Amino acid sequence: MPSETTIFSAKNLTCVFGHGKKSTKAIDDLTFSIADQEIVSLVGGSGCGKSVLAKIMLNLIKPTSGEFLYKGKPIIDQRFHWREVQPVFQDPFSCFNFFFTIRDQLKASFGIMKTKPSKKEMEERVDQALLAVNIVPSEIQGKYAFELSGGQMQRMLLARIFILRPAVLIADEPTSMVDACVRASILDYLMKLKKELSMTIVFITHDIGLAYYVSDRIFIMHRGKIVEQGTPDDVALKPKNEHTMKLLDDIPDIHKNWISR
Amino acid sequence: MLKRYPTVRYIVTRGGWYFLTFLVAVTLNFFLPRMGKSNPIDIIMAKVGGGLDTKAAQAKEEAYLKEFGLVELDAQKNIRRSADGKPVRTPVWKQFRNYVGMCLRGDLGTSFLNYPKKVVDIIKQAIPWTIALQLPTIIFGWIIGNVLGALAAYRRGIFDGVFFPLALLANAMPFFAFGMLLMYLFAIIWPIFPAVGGYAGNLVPTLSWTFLSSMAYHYILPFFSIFLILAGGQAIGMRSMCIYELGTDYVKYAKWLGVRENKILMYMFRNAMLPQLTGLALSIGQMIGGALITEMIFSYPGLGMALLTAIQGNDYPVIQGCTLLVTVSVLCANFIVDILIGFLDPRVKAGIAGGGK
Amino acid sequence: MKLLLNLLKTPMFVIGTTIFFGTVLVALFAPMMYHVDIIARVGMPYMPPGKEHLLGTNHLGVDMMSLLIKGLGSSLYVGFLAGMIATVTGTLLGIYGGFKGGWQDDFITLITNLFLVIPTFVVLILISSSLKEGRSLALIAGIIGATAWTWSARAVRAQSASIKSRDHIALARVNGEGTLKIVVKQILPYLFSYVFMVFIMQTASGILSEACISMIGLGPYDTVSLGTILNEAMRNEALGDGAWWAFIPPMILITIIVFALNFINTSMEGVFNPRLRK
Amino acid sequence: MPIFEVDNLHLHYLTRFGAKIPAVAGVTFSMEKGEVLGIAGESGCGKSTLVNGCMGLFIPPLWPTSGNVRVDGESIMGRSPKDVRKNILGRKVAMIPQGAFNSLNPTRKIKDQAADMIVSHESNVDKKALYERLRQRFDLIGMETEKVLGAYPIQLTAGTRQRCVIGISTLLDPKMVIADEPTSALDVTTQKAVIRMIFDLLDKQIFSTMIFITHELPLLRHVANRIAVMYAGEFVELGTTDQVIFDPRHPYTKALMGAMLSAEPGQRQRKPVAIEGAPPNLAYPISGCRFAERCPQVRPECRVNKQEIRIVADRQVRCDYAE
Repeated sequence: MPSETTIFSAKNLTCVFGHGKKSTKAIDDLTFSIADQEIVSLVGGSGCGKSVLAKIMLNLIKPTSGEFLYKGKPIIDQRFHWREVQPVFQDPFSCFNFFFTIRDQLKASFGIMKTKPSKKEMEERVDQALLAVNIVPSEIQGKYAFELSGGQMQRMLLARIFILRPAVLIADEPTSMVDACVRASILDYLMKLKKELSMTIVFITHDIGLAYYVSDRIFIMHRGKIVEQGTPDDVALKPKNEHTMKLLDDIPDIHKNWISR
Repeated sequence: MLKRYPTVRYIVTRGGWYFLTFLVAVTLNFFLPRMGKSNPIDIIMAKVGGGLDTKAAQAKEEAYLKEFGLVELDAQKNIRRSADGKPVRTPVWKQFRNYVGMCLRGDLGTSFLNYPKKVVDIIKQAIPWTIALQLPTIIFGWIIGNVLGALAAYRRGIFDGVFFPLALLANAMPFFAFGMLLMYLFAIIWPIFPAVGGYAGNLVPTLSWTFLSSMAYHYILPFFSIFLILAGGQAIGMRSMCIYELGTDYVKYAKWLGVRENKILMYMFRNAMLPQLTGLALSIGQMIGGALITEMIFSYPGLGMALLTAIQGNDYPVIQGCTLLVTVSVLCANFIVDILIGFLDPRVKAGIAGGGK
Repeated sequence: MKLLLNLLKTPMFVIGTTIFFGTVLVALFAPMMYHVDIIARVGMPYMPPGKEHLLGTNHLGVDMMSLLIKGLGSSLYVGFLAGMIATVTGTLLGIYGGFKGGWQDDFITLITNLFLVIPTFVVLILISSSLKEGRSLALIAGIIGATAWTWSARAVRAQSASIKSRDHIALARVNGEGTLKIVVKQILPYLFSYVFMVFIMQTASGILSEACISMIGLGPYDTVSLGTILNEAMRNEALGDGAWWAFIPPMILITIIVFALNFINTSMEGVFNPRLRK
Repeated sequence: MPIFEVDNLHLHYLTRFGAKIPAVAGVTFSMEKGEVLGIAGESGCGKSTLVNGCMGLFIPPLWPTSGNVRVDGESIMGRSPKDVRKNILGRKVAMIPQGAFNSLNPTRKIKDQAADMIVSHESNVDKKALYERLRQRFDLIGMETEKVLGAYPIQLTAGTRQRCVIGISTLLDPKMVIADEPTSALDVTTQKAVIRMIFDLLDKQIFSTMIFITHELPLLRHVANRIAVMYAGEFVELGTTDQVIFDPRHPYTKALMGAMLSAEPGQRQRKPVAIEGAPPNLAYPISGCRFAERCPQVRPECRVNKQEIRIVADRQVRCDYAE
């Protein structure tokens, strides 16, 4: 039963793109719920519908049919929803406009708040958020997105979350565009967010190792359906569904015999 | 049924689309001359009603009104007039219906200036000249321009450095200005070519050797004035398309494979050509327009000259006839290019085949 | 910004802008320094260039220099106005279609493609010949602009549709920004250089179109433009009489303006589209 | 005798103002028959530049500075571009690029592109025999020959397209194949199929040795016999796969391997090692260790002394303090 402690609950959720013969079901009759302060990973190959589900959670796409509730209520006031639920996207360069400084764009995120803080407070909060992701504010002063590295940009997206302090974070493949050494630091900040702000995190990834590492629960998605869900140990080590097994089998893992010669 | 023949289906759908465009063009051809307060139709109506004209003019204009079904007729096929002698107009929708009917029948009315010559006959006389001048110029200009543009992109260096500004310059010149320049240089200052006409004035059009050679002689200047400008414009587009193609991954891969230079050049040329073909479809109207004005400059006995004479003499039936014809030919050219792209570009072709699913 | 600096380092851009602004300055300030009178017959017909009349006279004995200055102003004005109309209309429709998507986009695309294949030349002739009286310079610019918008709409639509998928637009939405603010802040800056290039091309083609319709005798009735000067010269046997000063100078002016605009456009393309760079 | 040898290779880019930017510095390795060398590194570390160098293909502004590359004992440096094209590219050293979607000419059928490749290297090829040969080869590598050869790239799926690219690249039985992230654009299932096909070719001795470039370390674990880790244009560590993955010695390698996560018991308690900062800009000369600015174990000497390759625990490491 959806209650105050259920963050998202979906019942027979379906999302169809296109119309007529060309239509595709991106999300196919999903029923699930995500509890408060949980880290849930959505894992699946490309085109499994995980990103569409993320956009539905962010209220950027409206589902075609079915019920989707946030804290037991349908999403009516989208501004209210965005105060509570915020994203981190995959490609940090595409997340920032090249025509305004990074700092200005970070400040633009105050726009969603109910009451905008004073100018001074805004500056202070931006500085704090930058320090929280280990960036000296002067380092990015007056800089534009194309002047920073991918790792720095990804941390800017996280800084945005430190500013807004939402209840829920939707992280859509936040580490797939950064190099291996930067990945670890991004994960650190996500854990820090979770701990400091007691957030609920929906983590979307194609890397089951990553999902295993961060999450409390894993949903395996395949062609718009959740084919298996459970704790990381259950899903990743004792899979029951054939799609999960196939996915696990196809992912090269350093400890397994992946390919036979 | 067409589902089983995707190619036919494609041609039919494209054809249908062009027919729709044709109807819109006919509508424009009907309504645009009726804009404005002092539009030609109203003027003619007023003239016929006022009886201020000479008898001859009156007859022509009355014939025009009847032919195009602009006024109500009585049983004797005379114009019905109201009490003050003004002709009674047919409602606009009926006028439009009559007009569309005429267009579809291929009847374009009777000329004012050369009364009672039919517009169709005037056009029939002019059209072979226009086709003879424009078809080869546009096709050759397009091909040569593309080849030169591709060479400039591939060679870069000095060839490109000299060629590119020249092509830009050609692109900046109006067709007719270049025609005037050529005429001034090679017909007036250094009179090696005739300045005007499609053949020497003292000849009668026959299939004789003298006539044909005179025709060829008169052909040269108008040909080059259209050809060079057109080729310049095409070369610029082709050059940038080719530079783009040279940077693509498949060219890089072919180089890695050690594929021969001339093969890579062929890849580049062919793939840059396809968007140029689309470009041709879009710019063919402009080319024909420019070429028509060049015909006017050289008093070439084609459609351009007929149009100019008609504009100067307020010969509305001819103007409307010419514009309709130009529109139809531009639409046809577009249609052909469209179908051609469908066959030449596998990306479009795959789309055609996939559309049948 | 950086790109602007890059532009200023491109010789093509510098040459183009210098020539273009040179002609604009002449059109604006020459009338103050040179007595321009396009009605007075100051000499004999077709007087060759000389001390008294720098560029000779036309078939009526009007000073060519005056005509050229006036004509240059008119042509630039027509080009600018037509370019403005075509660009603004096209950009608005293109952004709306590209950003909105759905049936609105399909409809705009259909209309654009439809009018794209109907030759503008024909539409120009039809409208111009129906407006026998009151064909002012501004009206002609309006007509040209109204026939040329399709091209800019198509170009801008393609661009805005590709920008639409960028994530900063989604981020702006979750920041609570409205559609108008998103278009102004997140899309327009990206399109700006592109729209500017479209504007330059439309201005150039506006100048050429004006010259074309003036050449067939459908030009403005109330003033002279470079096109009408050429038309007059053509009709009054300037070529046959060898009066080169009656048609070569306006021809050069048209060519040089359009050439400069083309130059600016090509250099901008080179800077904004890195693939074309060497 | 090793099949492929790279000897102290230095490459640079020439800027428009005549400045030389070093891109690859002092790379040395050699490869035996049947061996797969994996090269790992972040984007922009010079992997792709090294590839061009290994093929003898120098497209301006890339130029060789010094060093040598030998295939079968025969040097491929300092030859004329025409010679390189005809006798080396595709014949001795072949390339499998990443992103096969754009690597094939969209307006040419697969069989014609494959034919172009053969015709460019051999004179007097009979057309009929040529297509027969293509058919046999595509049958051998387990493709749906009839369907694939007559198709345009757009009609094929991403995986098939990549397998076609592999088929075309290896048509002339090259000695050496360089695969530059050949599976990065594919999903995991297709990736496995493509890798399987590459191994199949290696086992059938269609080519004898391979360099496999990727930033996906778990994949490298299964593909490569030896792994070279590249940082800022240099090899920082070169050893067997097990050595590099399970027992890294260079601080940078340690960081790379530390950030790798896998689904296995106990992983959740481990803390990945994070390295902040960005690689150095090679346009400015660097006197000391190139990794010094980001190294967690940096010492003052590191910023001054140039690090050279030395042998630590049976593998090459470019760090004076590695143990």
